[in-house]
Amino acid sequence: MSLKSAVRETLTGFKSLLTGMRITAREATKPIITVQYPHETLKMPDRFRGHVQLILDPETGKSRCTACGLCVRACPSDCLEVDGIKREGEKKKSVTEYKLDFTKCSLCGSCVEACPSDAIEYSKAYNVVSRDRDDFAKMDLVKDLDAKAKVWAETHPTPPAAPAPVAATPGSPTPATSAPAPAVATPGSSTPAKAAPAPVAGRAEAGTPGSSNPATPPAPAAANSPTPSSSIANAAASTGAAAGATPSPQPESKTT
Amino acid sequence: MNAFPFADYLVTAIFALAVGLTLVGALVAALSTRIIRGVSGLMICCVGLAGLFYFLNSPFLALMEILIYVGAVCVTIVFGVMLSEPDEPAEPEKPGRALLWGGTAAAICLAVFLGIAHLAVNAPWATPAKLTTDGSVRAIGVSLLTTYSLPFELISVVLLVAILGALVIARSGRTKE
Amino acid sequence: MNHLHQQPAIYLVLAAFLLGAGLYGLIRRRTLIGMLIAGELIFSAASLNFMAVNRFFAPDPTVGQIFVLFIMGLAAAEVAIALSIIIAVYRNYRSIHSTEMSELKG
Amino acid sequence: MSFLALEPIRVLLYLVGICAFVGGNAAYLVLAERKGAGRIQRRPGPNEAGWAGILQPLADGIKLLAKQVMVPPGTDALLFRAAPLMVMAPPLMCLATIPFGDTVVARNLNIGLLFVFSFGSINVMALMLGGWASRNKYSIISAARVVSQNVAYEIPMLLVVITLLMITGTMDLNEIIKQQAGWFWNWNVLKIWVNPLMPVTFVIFFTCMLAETNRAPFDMAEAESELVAGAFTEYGGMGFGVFFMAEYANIVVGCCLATILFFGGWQSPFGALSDGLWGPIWFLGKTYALIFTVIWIRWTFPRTQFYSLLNLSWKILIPLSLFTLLLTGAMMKLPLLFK
Repeated sequence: MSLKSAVRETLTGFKSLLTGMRITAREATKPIITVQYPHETLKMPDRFRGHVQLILDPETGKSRCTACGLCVRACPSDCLEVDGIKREGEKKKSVTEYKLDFTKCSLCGSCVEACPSDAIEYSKAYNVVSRDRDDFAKMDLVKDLDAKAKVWAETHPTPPAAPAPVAATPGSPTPATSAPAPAVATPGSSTPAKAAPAPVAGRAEAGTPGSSNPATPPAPAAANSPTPSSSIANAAASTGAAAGATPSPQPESKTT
Repeated sequence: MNAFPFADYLVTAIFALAVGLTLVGALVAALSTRIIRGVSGLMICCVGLAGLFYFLNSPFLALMEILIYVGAVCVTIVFGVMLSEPDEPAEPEKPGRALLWGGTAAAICLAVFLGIAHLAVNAPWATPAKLTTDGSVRAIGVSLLTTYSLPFELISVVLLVAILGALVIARSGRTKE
Repeated sequence: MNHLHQQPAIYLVLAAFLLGAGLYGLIRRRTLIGMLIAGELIFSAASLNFMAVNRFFAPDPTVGQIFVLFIMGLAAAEVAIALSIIIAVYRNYRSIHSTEMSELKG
Repeated sequence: MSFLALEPIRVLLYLVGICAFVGGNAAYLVLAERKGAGRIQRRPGPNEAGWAGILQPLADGIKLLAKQVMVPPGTDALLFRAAPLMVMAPPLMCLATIPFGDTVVARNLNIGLLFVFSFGSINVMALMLGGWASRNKYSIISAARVVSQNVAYEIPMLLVVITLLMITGTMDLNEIIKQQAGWFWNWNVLKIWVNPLMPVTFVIFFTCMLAETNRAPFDMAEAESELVAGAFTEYGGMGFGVFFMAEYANIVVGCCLATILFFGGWQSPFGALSDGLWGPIWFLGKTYALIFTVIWIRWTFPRTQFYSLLNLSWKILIPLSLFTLLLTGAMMKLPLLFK
């Protein structure tokens, strides 16, 4: 290494060091871009494929599912179980049982495509956690829907005459889910784990009572819920405020 | 300083600490079985010596002692220890033989120690009537560059030769492999 | 002169002790590095002696300090050389025990 | 009041103050480091404990204190326990001679500069002993790196300091500061009429300081990606905590020294307002500015490789510092020729 090249190398090296320091200084003055996870979560994009969930019809506050069974037939992994009954005064059957075995589901989406009445969709729940395997092996989608319907009913104090009693008291057609439903719909009021053994959306400890739909997890997750109408969004916000008050453990933040 | 009632005790205690560190360090350096402990002993001994140098009116030498012995010599020795892993013991000596040789060595060293200590204590030391310099750092510097400039230069040559020699010797061992 | 740290005898006896300890280590140590450490102890004994005599009995208290400085410089050089020799020996013999270096041909 | 005027009491009070200063600094510099790293990487850093993470050091400290100090089997237990104590002592000793203000100094020595360097050199020994006593490959490699790095960078650092000693003519730290009184161009770093390479000298000093304190981009001794945690791989709990504190305490000492030697210590940049309480304010302000530069550098540059680290010292810094030394000597003595 000749003296001249050594000097030149030293000078250019020093200059590059200063350039690097200038860049980091500039970056340091820009706003923060990371998401503070337990306090805020990412909004999932529209095409995000979570597990399947039943759609709540914003007009009626009920599911559009007619228990036709096409989704069951379309499913390549055999992870759906659907049952329904024909009620008085209704043309079509309505769903009473819709179980998803999420442990087998490959999120292929055949069921959503096969559905003739647009009754199912992908949920936006991306951080589904549970300590219990059964929470995923037997995801009760009807129960989630009922929880959503309860919220929907609360925000519609004067609903149309016909669907109101059905939505508010789904006791007679769905006896299985009527008892836990009120407890589910008021998060933080009673012991959520016992009342609702259904899958827990969001963090298991976050005090979100059993419901895998994104409307009942705490505030950040509520922002992710699909918003077919403003009423649902309001409902989500109101439950989110209630659920958000439950204590959530602080994450361990580490550097380096 | 005299206003402080315990000043004398404090000074004496610090002096005792320095003496104690020197003694303990020397013992550890000479007697410990593990080399790394020996180096630690040497280090403790040097810290104690630095304290003694401070009491001997030479804070400059005290700091140089720490800088050179602790910061350079001991570090180099530990480095050597790392490179040559001397802690694996060779075949142990027979106990009788060890006792014999250890006893002989201890006796010789004790004799040397007692003899020199006796000489040192009983020698007719003459305290000088008047000091010619104050022994400050400035005086040391002036002497180094006037009266003792030749040894000073020689030391630098010795150090240079030592560096080069160390490089050559350590390198030749490597190429042989 | 009633202070403990102004008694030259303490320093001189301590220096003698360092010399004794160094000698013992030099005899009894079985590894080269151990002998080196013992050698450093002897150097320290000499330094302490110089300093004590310099402080109490020398008309010019600069000379002893300069000699101790030279001792330190020599000790540093000695350690550098000795360690390089030790490392070279270790490379040849895979050991630095003084009893195992019995060959004359390197 | 007369009791406070006594020298031993005063020194004792100062030492207590220095311990508190080092402890507080070590704790909050860790936080500042993490916050700074966060800002540079555009994330907030620790922000959960207390307001904006202000209690994070407390939480970390409690966590470390609550942990058991384990001595792994096969280690040299005595040395293993002694190393953390040894590593903490030098920075505390060094700070005793650092003048924070004209009169705010525990013990001003007329060879204060030598004092700082001699005690600073113990640090290497402590890291080595800790690494060796751990009986762990990574620790030993790290210890070997610490030594070769420190030996390599001690040389240019001392050469630079000798250059400064030639200019100042004293090793008294307070005296060095007093010589830099007046406007900021009297600071040693800008005294280009004494030596046109003074800024370069400062850069050499600062680089060496980074290497001596094992800071990135020269933190080869604790390169996490290769050596786990370097010399303190086997340490847990407060043993590790003390090593960590000592690292930051060393940075504080190094930056204090750079402030004194190059930036006029407690002197204000414009000649006035450097007495009384203003002295420590200026001093700490400059010191913290340097410390934040150190943090900034750490989060800007990737770790160097070991051979380029040594090349930098032996092939660039040492010749350069020798050259500045020579130039300073020549510029100081040239006027004598024309007398």
